[in-house]
Amino acid sequence: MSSTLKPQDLKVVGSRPLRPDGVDKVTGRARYGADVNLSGQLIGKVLRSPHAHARILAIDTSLAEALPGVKAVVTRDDFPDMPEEYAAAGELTINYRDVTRNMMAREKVLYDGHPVAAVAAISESIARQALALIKVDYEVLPHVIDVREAMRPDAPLLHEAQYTEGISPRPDRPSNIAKRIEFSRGDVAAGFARAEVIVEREFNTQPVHQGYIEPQACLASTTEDGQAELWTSTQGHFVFRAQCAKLLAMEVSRIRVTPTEIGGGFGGKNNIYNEPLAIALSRKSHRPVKMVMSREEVFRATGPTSGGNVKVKLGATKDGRITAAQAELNFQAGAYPGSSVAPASMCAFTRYDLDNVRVIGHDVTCNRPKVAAYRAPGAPIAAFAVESVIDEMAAKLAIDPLEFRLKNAAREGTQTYYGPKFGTIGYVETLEAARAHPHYRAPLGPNQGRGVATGFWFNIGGETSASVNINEDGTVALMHGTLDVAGGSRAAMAMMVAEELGIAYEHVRPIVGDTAALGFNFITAGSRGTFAGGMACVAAARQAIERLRHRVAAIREVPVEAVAWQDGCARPAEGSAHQFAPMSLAEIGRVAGRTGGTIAGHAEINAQGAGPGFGTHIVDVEVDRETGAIRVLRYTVVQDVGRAIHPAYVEGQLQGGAVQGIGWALNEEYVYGADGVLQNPGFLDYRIPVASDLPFIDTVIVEVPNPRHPYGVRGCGEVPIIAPLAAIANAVAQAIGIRFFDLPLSPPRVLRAIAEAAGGPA
Amino acid sequence: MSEMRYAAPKTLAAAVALLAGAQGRARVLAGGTDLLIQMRTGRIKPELLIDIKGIPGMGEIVAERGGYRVGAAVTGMQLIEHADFAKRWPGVVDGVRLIGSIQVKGRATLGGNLCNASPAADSVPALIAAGAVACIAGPDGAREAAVETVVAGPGKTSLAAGEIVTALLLPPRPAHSGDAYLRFTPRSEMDIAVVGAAVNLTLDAQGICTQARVALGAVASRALLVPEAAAALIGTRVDAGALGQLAAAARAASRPIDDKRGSREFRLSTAGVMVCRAAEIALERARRNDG
Amino acid sequence: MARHHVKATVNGDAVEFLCETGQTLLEALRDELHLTGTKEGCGTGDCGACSVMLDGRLVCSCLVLGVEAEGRSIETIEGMAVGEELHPLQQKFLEHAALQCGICTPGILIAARALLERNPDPTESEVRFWLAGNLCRCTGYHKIVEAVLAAAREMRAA
Amino acid sequence: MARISLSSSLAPFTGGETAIELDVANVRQLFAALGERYPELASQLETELAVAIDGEIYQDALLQAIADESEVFVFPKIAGG
Repeated sequence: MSSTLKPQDLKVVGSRPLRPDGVDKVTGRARYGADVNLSGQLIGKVLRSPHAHARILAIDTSLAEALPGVKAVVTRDDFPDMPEEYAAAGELTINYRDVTRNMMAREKVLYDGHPVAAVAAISESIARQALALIKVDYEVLPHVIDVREAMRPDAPLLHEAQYTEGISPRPDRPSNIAKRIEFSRGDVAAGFARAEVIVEREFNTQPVHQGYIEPQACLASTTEDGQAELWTSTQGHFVFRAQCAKLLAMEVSRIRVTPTEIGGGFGGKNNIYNEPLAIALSRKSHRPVKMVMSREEVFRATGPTSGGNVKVKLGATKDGRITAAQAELNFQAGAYPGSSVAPASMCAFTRYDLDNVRVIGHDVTCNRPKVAAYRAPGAPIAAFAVESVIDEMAAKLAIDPLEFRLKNAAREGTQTYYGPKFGTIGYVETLEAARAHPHYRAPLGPNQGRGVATGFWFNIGGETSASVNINEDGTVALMHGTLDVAGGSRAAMAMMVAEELGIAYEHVRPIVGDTAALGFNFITAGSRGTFAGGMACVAAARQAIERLRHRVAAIREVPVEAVAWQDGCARPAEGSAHQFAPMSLAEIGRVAGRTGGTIAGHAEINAQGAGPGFGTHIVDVEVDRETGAIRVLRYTVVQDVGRAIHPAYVEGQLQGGAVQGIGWALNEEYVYGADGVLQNPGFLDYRIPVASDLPFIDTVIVEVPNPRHPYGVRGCGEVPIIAPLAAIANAVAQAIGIRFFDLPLSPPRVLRAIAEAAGGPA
Repeated sequence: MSEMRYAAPKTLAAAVALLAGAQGRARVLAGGTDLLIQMRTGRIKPELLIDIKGIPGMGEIVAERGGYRVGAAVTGMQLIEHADFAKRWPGVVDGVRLIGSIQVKGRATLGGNLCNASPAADSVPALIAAGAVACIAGPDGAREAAVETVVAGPGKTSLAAGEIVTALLLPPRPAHSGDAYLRFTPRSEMDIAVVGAAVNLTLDAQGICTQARVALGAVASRALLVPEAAAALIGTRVDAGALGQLAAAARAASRPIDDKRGSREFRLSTAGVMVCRAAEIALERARRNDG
Repeated sequence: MARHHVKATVNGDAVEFLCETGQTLLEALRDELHLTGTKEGCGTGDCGACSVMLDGRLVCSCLVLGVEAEGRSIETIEGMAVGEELHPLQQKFLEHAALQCGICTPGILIAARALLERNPDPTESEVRFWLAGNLCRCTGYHKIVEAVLAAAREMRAA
Repeated sequence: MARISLSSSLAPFTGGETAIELDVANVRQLFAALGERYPELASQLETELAVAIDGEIYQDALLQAIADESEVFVFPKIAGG
């Protein structure tokens, strides 16, 4: 499908109607994971490891099972072991051997919070008492939290049989380094030899949590004939079904997953946690089992994103042309391999047109929760390092930082170092829009500084299904299977379908179908929702239109070529000899049943042709030199989204993503004690931004349409979180003349640096 | 595990009797904003909760002895909304304003903030600087104690078995007095104080500081009254020189720890900064306040 | 376990429920009274998703015991719209795209209404500080603050 | 013959080879040919790799046609949060 329509042709796309899920959400009607209940349901709770690393010697559940009100207990023994088997499931390829162990520990616990048993009881308090009665004998082992320490040859090993992949010949000693990847292009050594200025720096970032406000919650109900129903808060109900079927050795057809409203995900709800446990407990107890995580469980046991150690070396000529770029990215994967180091390595320098590049990535296991995706997984970590060095290089060359980026910017036809040549992209357009923005020239006060940084994300397509059913009154029931994870894609899809059919948005009612209602859909991730979902909905609408034309041709007894679809009506085609009275969608709907049956359009696609997204951010900060406190004074996000189907919801993505990046830059971090136990598993000490920390976030939507999408959509959800880390660090550097290489920029760190720069202890 | 009971006595005597009778297995429930969290995390497992909010006077703010009697179960929002109290003791209100969110302040009480005995409690340094006195009732009758003597250490008070804090007494206020409380937190709201500083001072007609009390929070195992810091202000115009002495005295008195909320060195340096900024606000308020 | 029999008023209706001493008002509302519009985000008073009015005071229902509700009056999100009529805040949140996932929305609406009842003309800064106890991870607060200010304008004009 | 470029990240599995010419008509045939030529790569092919054919990225598109003289780039699959 290619982009044919111009903005001026559009009636619905580009407008700002109200979201179909809105009224339910402002009245408290909307049902989230924890809001679903069944009669007779039990409450399930998980016993978690108090140790960062330990061998499980024995688990005794007899006392818990004997407690009145306890209906089922499950441990590792209730789940089949899984061999090494890789599958695409969400952010990255997963290995079922690891997935089943992360769901329920087998030989060892690998992090504080690792599940070791689960119970189902008639009340929450009884379930809690039951957990206290389960005896687990541990042999506590030395642990490792920090990625650099985990890479040392003498570090405690999480996986005795893990040999670093991607090195030939295969190493002879096991290692916490699960994988080494390398991307290179050209001759880096020659590039650095030609460089007149070289900047080389090392950066560290902390793991941060997606911080969705709704803890994971699910409800499972199984039957004696082996069927299971699951209600859960997820970014991908089809992928959850596939994983539950695998881990529980069930046929896919026996599991029906109904997605609830999701209270935020950002990548953190791509992966199963309690779902298979709830089904297993329900199978054992013959009762529905509801499992809701506490906030503490969310922090201790669900995926943060990686912390990273990144080394960057950049060379340039005095006139501002980059001659060579090199980086090493070392990412925490947590307890099991599979961090986002690969995509991070692939987009580290991809905003630039470079002849000589070398990027090495290491995926490193350590005693933390297995990382999960978080909005442009890995890219913010890489961009923090690279965009900081780009900024420092521009300063050394005395070139305006946007100008320096423009001199080296990737454009259409630029050969990336990870794969394809770029098609139509809008990076330069975002840089120019930022340079032209009044914010970029506004005056600054003392201790204030301005920083810029840019971000790139690939965006993806993937498997997507949709149905467009023409109702008997001419209204439309739209069912799609790519979840609306709250960005407003339900509205966007209804808008595209209304545009195609030439009817009002209000006449299209979109709903998300469960796993029994539609063909397979990939998770909502990679900024694919409106892109791929839209492609499927448009294809389904176009199929419906074809069927409408054929039906009208039959009713009016004219050849189908004589029937055109326009403004919600079947009309005589322009210049056709066959004239007939036009039929509106309502008229067709009314007679459809009596003229061959109801009319629908369907699409089951694997969307290709995703368009890369680029963004440029400008931020002003003020630093309190006496306390190290950083205040964000002004923030502007400029991003190419291809086309904004619903501009207000696109702005919401840009603002929300930027603020998540601000939290990452300033205060968010995990604090582990020497015992490897997480010390801040709550919103009091894991500090996400609050309303009073922030200014308004200005947005500039740039539209360089993606030629492969019928409306030019690229996707927009992930790019906005990439630039803030470096943009803020660059602004602080301008404000106080000190560059920071470690996040978060928390007041103690900033104050110490200020004191050291002044030549004294803080 | 024995089940937890709940009692809402209507008289102080009944409450004291219940508390004394429970041999330490009971907890007093006022606002509950700390207690419920400690129960949820399993840090405490009381067998009996004694809700004191129904006891007459516990939730009232009354003028008394030229100052105020603030019931132990008075909530943060009640105090913030009491226009005349806020005029007299803006620094105490500064402290109360910083206790959690609006939601938390709708429940959190002054008595609770004191008896929870957190070194970082925001209202406590301000109350100490104000010279507030705690009214205490117990099996052996009633007594009064300076607020700075009530907290013994993290989570520990000097209250005897069966004793309950019933009210806080704020003394009369001379003209040209002003107080202020400032704290440092990483975010603008919703954090626990990394450092808290309260200054209460009185000026004479010439603008010389005649009386002062300075208290610090989160820099030791409990909120500290720092006479040396007050001495740095008394007899001065609270000018740059005095503020320098004040900061030095505050840092000298601080015995902070390293924890997840801040390093020792950070607390030491920030204590000096916060106490000076608080003194400047208190000074401005004292100048404007003609009694 | 022996449970307390509690009588209270919720959104104007007399209600009764049973609860254990340790159960919170939030659990009573959601599990006993089946009013699931009030959400649990943290259970420790740090996120504000469980905000309700208790005798006219904005509180976190996760920090109130169910048994403490005896004889009290509670207002939740379910009581905010009057019949057909959405509260101006609810309407402005829709019009200004001030919600995404919506899990924080009930708590923010209850908190914002409490603000406008005592301060009909708040500044941007007053709105931000009043709502500091209500975490939102989706929106960056921009459109929420705009919607509250817009609702205040409309309510003043009405 | 299509001109096939392998991402440098695959070099450890191909004995360092990153540029070859293959006579393949679609992605499935491409993967089959690569699997035969580089056994160490076989396990990754269908689950972990994407291809760009004349600049267009395809993931999980085994039947996508590859024209003679096409420029094909093979690299790790991309997802997101």
